[in-house]
Amino acid sequence: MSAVRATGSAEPLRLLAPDGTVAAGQATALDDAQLLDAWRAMLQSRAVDERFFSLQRQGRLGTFSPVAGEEAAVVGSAWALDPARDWVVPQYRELPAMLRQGYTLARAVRYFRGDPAGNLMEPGVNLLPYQISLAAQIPHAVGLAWGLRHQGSDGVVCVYFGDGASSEGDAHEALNLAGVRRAPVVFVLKNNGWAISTPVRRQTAAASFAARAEGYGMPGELVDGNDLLAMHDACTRAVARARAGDGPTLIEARTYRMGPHNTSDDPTRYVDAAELEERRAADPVLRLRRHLTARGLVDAASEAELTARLKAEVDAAVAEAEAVPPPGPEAMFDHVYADAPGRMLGQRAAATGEGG
Amino acid sequence: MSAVRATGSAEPLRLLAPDGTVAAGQATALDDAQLLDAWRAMLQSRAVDERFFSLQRQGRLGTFSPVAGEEAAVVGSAWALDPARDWVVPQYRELPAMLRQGYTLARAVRYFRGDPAGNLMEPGVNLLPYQISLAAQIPHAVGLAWGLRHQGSDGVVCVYFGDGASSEGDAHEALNLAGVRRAPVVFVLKNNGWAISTPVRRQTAAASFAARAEGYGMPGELVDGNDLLAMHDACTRAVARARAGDGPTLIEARTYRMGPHNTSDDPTRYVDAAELEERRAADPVLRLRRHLTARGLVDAASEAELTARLKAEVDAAVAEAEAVPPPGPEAMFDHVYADAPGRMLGQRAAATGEGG
Amino acid sequence: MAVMTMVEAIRASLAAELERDERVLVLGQDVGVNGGVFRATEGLQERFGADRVVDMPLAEAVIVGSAVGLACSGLIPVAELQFLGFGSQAFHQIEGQVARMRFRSAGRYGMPMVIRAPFGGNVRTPELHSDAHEAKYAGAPGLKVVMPATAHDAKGLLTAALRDPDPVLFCEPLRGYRLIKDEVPDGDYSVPLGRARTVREGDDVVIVAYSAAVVIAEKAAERAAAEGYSVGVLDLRSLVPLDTDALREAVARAGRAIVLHEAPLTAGFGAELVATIQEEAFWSLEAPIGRVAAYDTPYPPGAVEELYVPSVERVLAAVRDVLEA
Amino acid sequence: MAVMTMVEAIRASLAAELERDERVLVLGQDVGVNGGVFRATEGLQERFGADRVVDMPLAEAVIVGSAVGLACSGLIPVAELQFLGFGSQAFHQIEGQVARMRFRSAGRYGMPMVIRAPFGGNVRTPELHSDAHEAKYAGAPGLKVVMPATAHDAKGLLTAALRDPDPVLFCEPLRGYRLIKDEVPDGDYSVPLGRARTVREGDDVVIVAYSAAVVIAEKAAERAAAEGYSVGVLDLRSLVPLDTDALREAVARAGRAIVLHEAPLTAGFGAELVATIQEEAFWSLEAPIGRVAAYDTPYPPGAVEELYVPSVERVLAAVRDVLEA
Ligand SMILES: Cc1ncc(C[n+]2csc(CCOP(=O)(O)OP(=O)(O)O)c2C)c(N)n1
Ligand SMILES: Cc1ncc(C[n+]2csc(CCOP(=O)(O)OP(=O)(O)O)c2C)c(N)n1
Ligand SMILES: [Mg+2]
Ligand SMILES: [Mg+2]
Repeated sequence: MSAVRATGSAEPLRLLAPDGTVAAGQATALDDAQLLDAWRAMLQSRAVDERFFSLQRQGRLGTFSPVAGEEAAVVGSAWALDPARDWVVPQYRELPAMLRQGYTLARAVRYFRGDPAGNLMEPGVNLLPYQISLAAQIPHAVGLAWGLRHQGSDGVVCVYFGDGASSEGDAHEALNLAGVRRAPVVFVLKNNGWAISTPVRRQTAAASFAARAEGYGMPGELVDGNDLLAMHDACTRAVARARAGDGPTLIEARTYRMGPHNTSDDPTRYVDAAELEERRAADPVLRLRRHLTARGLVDAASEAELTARLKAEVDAAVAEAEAVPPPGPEAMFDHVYADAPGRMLGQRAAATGEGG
Repeated sequence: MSAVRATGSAEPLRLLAPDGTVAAGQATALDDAQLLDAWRAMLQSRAVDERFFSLQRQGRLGTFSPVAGEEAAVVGSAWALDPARDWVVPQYRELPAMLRQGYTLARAVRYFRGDPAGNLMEPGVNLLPYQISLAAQIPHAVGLAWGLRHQGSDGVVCVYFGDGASSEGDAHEALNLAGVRRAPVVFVLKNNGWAISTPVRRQTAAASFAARAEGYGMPGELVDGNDLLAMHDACTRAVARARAGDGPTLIEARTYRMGPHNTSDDPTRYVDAAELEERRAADPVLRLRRHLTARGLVDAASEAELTARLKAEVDAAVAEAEAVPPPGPEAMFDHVYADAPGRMLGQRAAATGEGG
Repeated sequence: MAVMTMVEAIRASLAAELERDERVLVLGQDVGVNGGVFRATEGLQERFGADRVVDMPLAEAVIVGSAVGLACSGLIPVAELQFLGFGSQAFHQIEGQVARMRFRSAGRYGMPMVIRAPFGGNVRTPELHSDAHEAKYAGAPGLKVVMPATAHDAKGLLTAALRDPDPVLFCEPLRGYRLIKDEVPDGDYSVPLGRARTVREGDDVVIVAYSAAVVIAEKAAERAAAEGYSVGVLDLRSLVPLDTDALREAVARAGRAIVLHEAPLTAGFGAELVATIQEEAFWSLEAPIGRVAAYDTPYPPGAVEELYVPSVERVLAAVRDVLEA
Repeated sequence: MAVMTMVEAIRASLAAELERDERVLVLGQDVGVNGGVFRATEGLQERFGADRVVDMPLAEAVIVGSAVGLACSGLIPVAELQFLGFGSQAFHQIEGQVARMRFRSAGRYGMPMVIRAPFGGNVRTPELHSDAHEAKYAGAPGLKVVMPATAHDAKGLLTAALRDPDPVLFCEPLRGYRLIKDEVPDGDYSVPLGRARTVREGDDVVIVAYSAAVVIAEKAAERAAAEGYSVGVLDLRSLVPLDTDALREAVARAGRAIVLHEAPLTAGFGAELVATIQEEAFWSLEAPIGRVAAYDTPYPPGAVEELYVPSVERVLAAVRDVLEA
């Protein structure tokens, strides 16, 4: 594990070279089984992306934002958490982290089918729902971490947000409060180069987002977000610090959104083809495959077998979700209040055709 | 003039020592006449504070926030501007800067008397009105600076905000946009130790607010806000940079609010008496007096004469404002719209007793 | 029973719930050592510690937003907005997050929290401090909106709000903090949300109001009584839930109604009340329902604010108009 | 004259004003190279340059807040909110700053600006994208609120808004961007703010609507006509200013009215319309005014949104109710 690095270091932390070799003197905190589990999660994410995209095209799913390109950033960070006591607060492009916490693929399919129950995190699953209002989740994460600590838990909260979301006032207010309260939060800012069509240089003039950390009195670290090991390393240290009561950390995962923003987006309007080509060469899946192949942990046959299994799992989840009867009108009214106003109950009765 | 200093320097820039001597090798950019003008403005501010406070106690003025303790921070920065082309965007505790831009004392009295016309900046006065919604003025300043530049002006915008306001999302969004657009803005963050009763350590965990600048890709400078010369120096350099098209600067003026937050506040509830004593010893007026006395520019007699004249000016402004007839009901309706909806005009007619 | 001011009643409720339920946490600007700029939280930090009565950075969105997270962790946060007008800085968190978190999470994350916020005019505050934004929040499904008019109700409704499983915006009238005084029971009690209070019965016209405007309504009713009219006053106490039964009954009895609030007329909650009344009691109506509200202008500076906030005279004029219609 | 979709009409108005008045500036998220997520600004950056059609950071408060400053500098900013629902992030800037700057500065700083924002349902967007918040802005004195229902009006009203000395919130129906198509004059024209459009006359009941709901109202009116009823449709076009004359006349003629919108019922703008109608035309009313609106719940996920957004059937049911009352 690398030592704590200076805040605002200009070069991203990298443990795994593009050719899949680990830099001399660097050990991996993940053992073989963990590495293979992370590998599985990354391939699963790719399988989900492909399947969901085609389901959307068939009209069987609503708008969906693929993860492709950011698997190492999401998996590397999430695998540094202990799902039994740590929490994930997602934006909307971190399904692998949500699944690790205990959310299920079938629920995800329901969510993207527009079923209100798709956003249900079962009791015991330490996870907040998808967040569509960008950056609004970051204050929640800080309050959650503060509340856990207040109640004597040593749980840590890992919150994800994008380079775009970082420009929102909520991001600032939350980072600042976390500093003041030394809340046990790991802020994972996934800088994937884009907020829809807006490039990072229109989002910030700073050399890095990690440089913001100093202004909040917390350590900041710039990490190669396509490097599973570096992401895991930086987050493991940040989790340890938070757990020990030493407060929050801001991690900038520098990665790249290899696909469209979502199923409605046409990136050819604004992404330079040559740039995309270059960035695709840095695909985190390729890099991890090289590493695991060199370590003798995977080969083409095992990968093909795994991919087939993952696809079958996705298909099973889709089938399970599609077998659920579509929600009825009561789904609009349930869970709006615990103790609902009479007027809304009257509307429910009218909409469901039940006596009020 | 001191050289450009490293962003995030831990020690505040200081040119004028507490004993009133100028550090060896430092020259003053302000000539004698300018120094005396700044001195006048600082004493005027003190006179206004006292008079307005007693007027408020007599029920002749509404809530008022005194400037005491922050005169060097406000005057030092404002005197780095050219009122003919540069702009000031205030919070509410920067009356000396507003007056330099061309706002009048009589208007200020009217403002604090609750007269809507008190907030009128005459045409040609490069100034936005008082801002009560904390930090909301900061985006305005950035847009204003951007707009000036867009139209070919070389004007610079100086925006003031407090340590408290710095925690608002608007502060972040505005600083960030200024960086991205290289807008000609000088951000003067007056860290006066308090946001009402909230001490700075509950506002931020960072070593300085100036440290935030790097995260916005702009220079940041920590300045002794009780040092007129240092404030003027830092702002002069920031104005020059902005004017030259090199973008914004964040200046943290470290100063101290020597009085209550405003006329309704009772600081004895939360300010430690010993701390206050210590901070009062660093009064910027004392420091400048020592300096000007040593330079032979002022003495007790000239100060007494000046103070008497300034008090008379304040009295004249109060008399002028009190001679203005109180606003009538039409004051509620005028200037809400340029082209008002019929409904509001009907309300105006009813309220003023005029035919609709 | 003791006579208390409204701010004392609020403080008493907060103290009692902090004492009773260790999940309750108070957070806001200047709520700690300073005891709140209106002293609503005076002495609470001393008594319950800085971990339970927490001074926050000057940032409304994260005051409310972190309360969402605190609630997810199992606590019951009481977030104070220093003024309701600055709730606008947190509008996206209140309307988009607090109000919807239970629904968004299909029931997993309820939001048992209270957002306290003073508002209302004629106390010579600077701009934006007096703004009455209740209608904007009443239109945020998932939220409840409570607006007490007496010290008794302030304590009882706040206690109910603190124990309610849903998020409550609790609006406190600045003008009433010290001016409104009445008998408040000593012990534990709560006033249920959604039950209006009949302040006085009326056969000619009923004035429907809430918060400090109830005091104006009462004075106008007394003055009208002196002129020989029987004017009822209904204090709604909460806008969501809304006591439509009480509205219907009061209007059925009087046949005429006036709705009254301090917010500007257009799109104010008075519009909702008129719409509800005409839905519930159209056939009882003998005249158009009168609306008395502030003008459709921003809350003005102090020298003219008394002309802006609905006065007893304006209410009386409306009473005469409605009776003569 | 050419048939255009609403989004084409909006683009045409923006292009013409950018061409005509160099003070006009367009700013927002993804408005540049991408031409806006709905292509409303397609081609504008190419034509007018990146200095006049500006991609902004993802921060609504500073998109609106910097527009305030741009206006102070003498420009006419057109700020795009990617969705009206995310206007909540800028609520304090819109309601507290844009709307009040002229008043606050005693007339010195007018705010000639337009804030464009799409909204509205049944297009399967994720949460918060479809929210109809118009009433919250109609209750912000100093602001005008415009909601076109046709391509013709979208162009004409946007042109009027761009030339108006006051700030205008211009709400565009997502569902209508491509589905609403009609004849749009080629040249320069504007539709004055505050004049409603009589879509069809009606003797039995009039449906008052705005934006895409007008299409629903028209369909319902046609269906009702088939049942033998004469149902009028009034398209308000703008909520502030409100055409009370047109409301009064339409209701005087029909004697019965229904107000219709996509926002939830409680505290929606329909309440204001009911209140206004009963003030203006009480003695013409033969039945309670019907309100058809979304339910008092958050805008729900896609699988149930068609049950949520008022449908032709629900409007028809209201027509029958009102006629039978
Ligand atoms: C407050 C808010 N404003 C605007 C949007 C519309 N929007 C959805 S995704 C997106 C870009 C997000 O960029 P980023 O945070 O970098 O996340 P990424 O999509 O790259 O993962 C925008 C502007 C939104 N969802 N929320
Ligand atoms: C958005 C907003 N929230 C809260 C307030 C209430 N308030 C008025 S002044 C103040 C403290 C301001 O502190 P700071 O920005 O440091 O300025 P200072 O008073 O120290 O000059 C507060 C909380 C406000 N005016 N605006
Ligand atoms: Mg991104
Ligand atoms: Mg301060």
